[in-house]
Amino acid sequence: MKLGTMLGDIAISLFSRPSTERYPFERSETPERLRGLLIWHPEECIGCGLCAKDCPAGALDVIVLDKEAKRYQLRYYLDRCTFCAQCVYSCRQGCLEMSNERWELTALDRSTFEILYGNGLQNG
Amino acid sequence: MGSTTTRDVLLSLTALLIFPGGLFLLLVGLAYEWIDRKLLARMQNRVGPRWFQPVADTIKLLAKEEVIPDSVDAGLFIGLPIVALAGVLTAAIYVPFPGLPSVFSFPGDLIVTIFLLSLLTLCLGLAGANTFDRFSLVGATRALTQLFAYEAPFLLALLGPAFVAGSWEINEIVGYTDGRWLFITQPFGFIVALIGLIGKLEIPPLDAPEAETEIVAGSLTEYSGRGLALFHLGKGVALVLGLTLISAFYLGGVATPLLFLVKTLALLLVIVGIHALFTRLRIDQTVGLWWRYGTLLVLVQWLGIILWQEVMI
Amino acid sequence: MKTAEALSKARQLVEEWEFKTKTDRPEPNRLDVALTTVDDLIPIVVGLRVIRLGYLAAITGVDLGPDEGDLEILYHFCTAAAVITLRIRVPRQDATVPSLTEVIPSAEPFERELREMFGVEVSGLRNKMRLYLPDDLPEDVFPMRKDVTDQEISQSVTLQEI
Amino acid sequence: MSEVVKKKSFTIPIGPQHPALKEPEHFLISVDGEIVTDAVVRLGYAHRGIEKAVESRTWVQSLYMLERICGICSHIHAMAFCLGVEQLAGVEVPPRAQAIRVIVAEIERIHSHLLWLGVAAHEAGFDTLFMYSWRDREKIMDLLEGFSGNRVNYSVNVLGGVKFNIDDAQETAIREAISFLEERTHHYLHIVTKDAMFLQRTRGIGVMTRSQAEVLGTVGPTARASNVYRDIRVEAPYAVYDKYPARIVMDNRGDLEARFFVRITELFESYRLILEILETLPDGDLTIRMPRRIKAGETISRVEAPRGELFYFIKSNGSDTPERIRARTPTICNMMSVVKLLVGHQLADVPMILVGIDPCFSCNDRMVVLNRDRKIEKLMTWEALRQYGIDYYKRRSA
Repeated sequence: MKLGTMLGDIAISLFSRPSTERYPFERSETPERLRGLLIWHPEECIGCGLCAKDCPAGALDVIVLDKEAKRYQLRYYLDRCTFCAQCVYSCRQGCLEMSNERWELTALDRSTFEILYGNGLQNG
Repeated sequence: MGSTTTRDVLLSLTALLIFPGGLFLLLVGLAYEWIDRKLLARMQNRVGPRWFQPVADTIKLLAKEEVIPDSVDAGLFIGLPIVALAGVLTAAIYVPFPGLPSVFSFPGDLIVTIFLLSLLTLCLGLAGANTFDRFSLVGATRALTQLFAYEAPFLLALLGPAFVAGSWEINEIVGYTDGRWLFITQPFGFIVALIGLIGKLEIPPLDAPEAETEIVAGSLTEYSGRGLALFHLGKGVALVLGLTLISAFYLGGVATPLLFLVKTLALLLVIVGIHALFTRLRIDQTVGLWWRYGTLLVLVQWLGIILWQEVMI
Repeated sequence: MKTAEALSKARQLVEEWEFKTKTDRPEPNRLDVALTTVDDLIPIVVGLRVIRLGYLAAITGVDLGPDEGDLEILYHFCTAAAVITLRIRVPRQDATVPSLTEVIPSAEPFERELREMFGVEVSGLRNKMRLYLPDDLPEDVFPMRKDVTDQEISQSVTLQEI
Repeated sequence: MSEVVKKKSFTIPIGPQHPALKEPEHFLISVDGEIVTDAVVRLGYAHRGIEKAVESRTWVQSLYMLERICGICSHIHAMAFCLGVEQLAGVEVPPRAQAIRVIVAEIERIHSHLLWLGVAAHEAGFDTLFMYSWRDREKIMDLLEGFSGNRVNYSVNVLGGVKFNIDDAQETAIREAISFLEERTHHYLHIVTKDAMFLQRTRGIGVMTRSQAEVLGTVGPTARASNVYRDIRVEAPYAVYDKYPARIVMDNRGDLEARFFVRITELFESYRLILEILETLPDGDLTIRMPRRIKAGETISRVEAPRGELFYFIKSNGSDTPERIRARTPTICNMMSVVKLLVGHQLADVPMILVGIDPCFSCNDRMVVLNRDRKIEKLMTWEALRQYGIDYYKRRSA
């Protein structure tokens, strides 16, 4: 039975930097595998639609423009996405990836959450 | 005092409203609240609030709409916070401030001061009992139970210095203790007075009356706007007054502003340390602590003082 | 008690007794006992308790669909890796099973869940208060039945009734 | 007589919104002064209808749905589901994937127990311990973020394996974090077993004897603190627990102190297991191909979640959607013990006893109404809600 078993901790903390990160002013480095915004690379896409089929949140739509010319579009509903990366796993062509740089995705305008990949304007 | 002149009235009003009572004290109270929160945060390896946070909180609360519940006595609901704050502010005019003797004094003002400080807790209890909210009711019961537990030992602990000074007037006691570090000769009294202050202000570990995880905010659960702000201000002022009294009585007086700052802040550091280190006591444990150990310690102290005086004189 | 021992003991119990049961071993660590009548449930559970075999891990309701017209209620008892499952089939219309709470007090939450989700009347259950479902859901909507759709549930809840 | 007593009793509502509860759940506590005379629990405030919802989703989608039953023990839910479905499909998952699953499960256990330690300390009014244990939990969160990319709901599992590999960098990070945490855990164990003030709030409080624990059907650390031999990792080893056996941690005191002791000691067990598996991590593939349609059949998958036994009953009808999935979470088993234990204790002990079982209400409430297709007019705008409130009070006062 002792009193004040955390005395050492509080004494050290009193004279050291707080461990809190002052977020908007300082950002720690994001890990390489961070799952942020989904990015689509259309070059390899065969339009199989597995990504959309497996998506648990219904956040993906594959739009077939021209099957012969292999022209597809991918509609990505960012506000539905749960960032589970099942689509990245399901894609056999490896044309989906999740960015580890673009992760601060909040916005005031809901319309910015609907991203249409492959309409010429890259990244919505 | 002699005949009252305009100048006297003005001086008294200044003393009551601006310095050392009133505004000045409120600001010091807020500053000490900030130091309290900041120190606690740093001890817990957090950043803590910025310096204006308590002021901002108070302004925000004062500006908010006061929601008065259906079942309460509206007069009491609004009046109690005012009485509580008025009580502690009145107590302030009997307490000496850095370099200055107290504004008013009369023989026996120590008892009045302690009573006025208790008025805060009493108002808290009444405020809780006034509302029909269950958390408030439990909080009020606990606040009053705690009041009865610590009040007697706390009073006895503050009377120790008065006894050796041979006076019940704060100014005279302070005059006697100036330069005499009574906490060396009356260590038990000092400890009981300090812990009594923690209990009075319901600072953890003696915060059973407002234990957040059990009864939300205790008797203040129904208070939202101005009333809550006034109670908080009252507690801030009571903290400063308590620290001043204990430093003046036990730590060799607060003759200069520097001494005042150093001594009260050192005491505050100890209080925050206790806050950080200890688990909240249940109300039965609090009462047990006071009546089993607190009172006993003070009584032993008193016995020592009496014996010592008998031997010396 | 080891897995194999538990399984053989349980098997012995149901085979020696006079209950009309059908046992099955779908997986090496499992023993399925299909009861033919609801009345056998309590005696078998008591029997399992007497030989201190397992604890009630869960009660699962399975709706076999309107075509079959039956509900299946599964009582899972676990010992080490062994799972002994008692299966009862009751008709969807006025489904009733006896309550286990007299024998196993911890069955109460499972039975309350079964009652409100599948509409299985549990006779002998003392506390019939709703455990999960909101109070404003009508008493005759059982969300876990196959023929109840999401739309039906959301339409039956009205905000005005709060 | 009982009618008279009932009328006199003073009830205190704990929840659905209360500072002691981090999730919504309703307890109605009847007190006599400070002593609790009765307790009633009402669940269902966090119901999302997951068991119903998975019946209309594919097996792959169900995995993520089930992972979201609980935010803290998300991996173990997904793992229980995967193990069950793989068994149904008759697929042998590569050993490396199984090992990684177990490593993540143990990391999750550390995460959960540290989180619980903080919450329990907070309930006792010991905020300093709360802050420190959560600060150290951050190391685990960083580890999981670095490994999988998400801090919660890591989605490590896929049907047929795992998504992420443990490479050298991850291994170093895990070892570093564990050596730091091991030292801190010794410190925390010292605090919860030695600090006199803290022991005042835990020792001899909420005592549950072994026979009580068995009758009330408790599972997990709560049962083990009452000396019940119940740990699925030991009793029915799944994944790679047969190759890396876990040691069971038990205590015979059955009070809150014992629950602290058991959970914190289990942390050491988790550290040891992780290091041991890392040492001999088998090589090989991470995944194996899974069929989209799962063979018809039933299976039972039991795993040891941080809070106790997690029980999954999975039934397939041969199509690409599950026929029925039953998830019995550990909290529901332990919840009834709380209601029984509270009686006779002080009101101040209520939050402590409640948190002593490490309740997870989200786990508890997984079923019921999913309002996915609720019509738009049912969704109230702010104005409508305000008007509704005004009308409601008008009606009440009238």
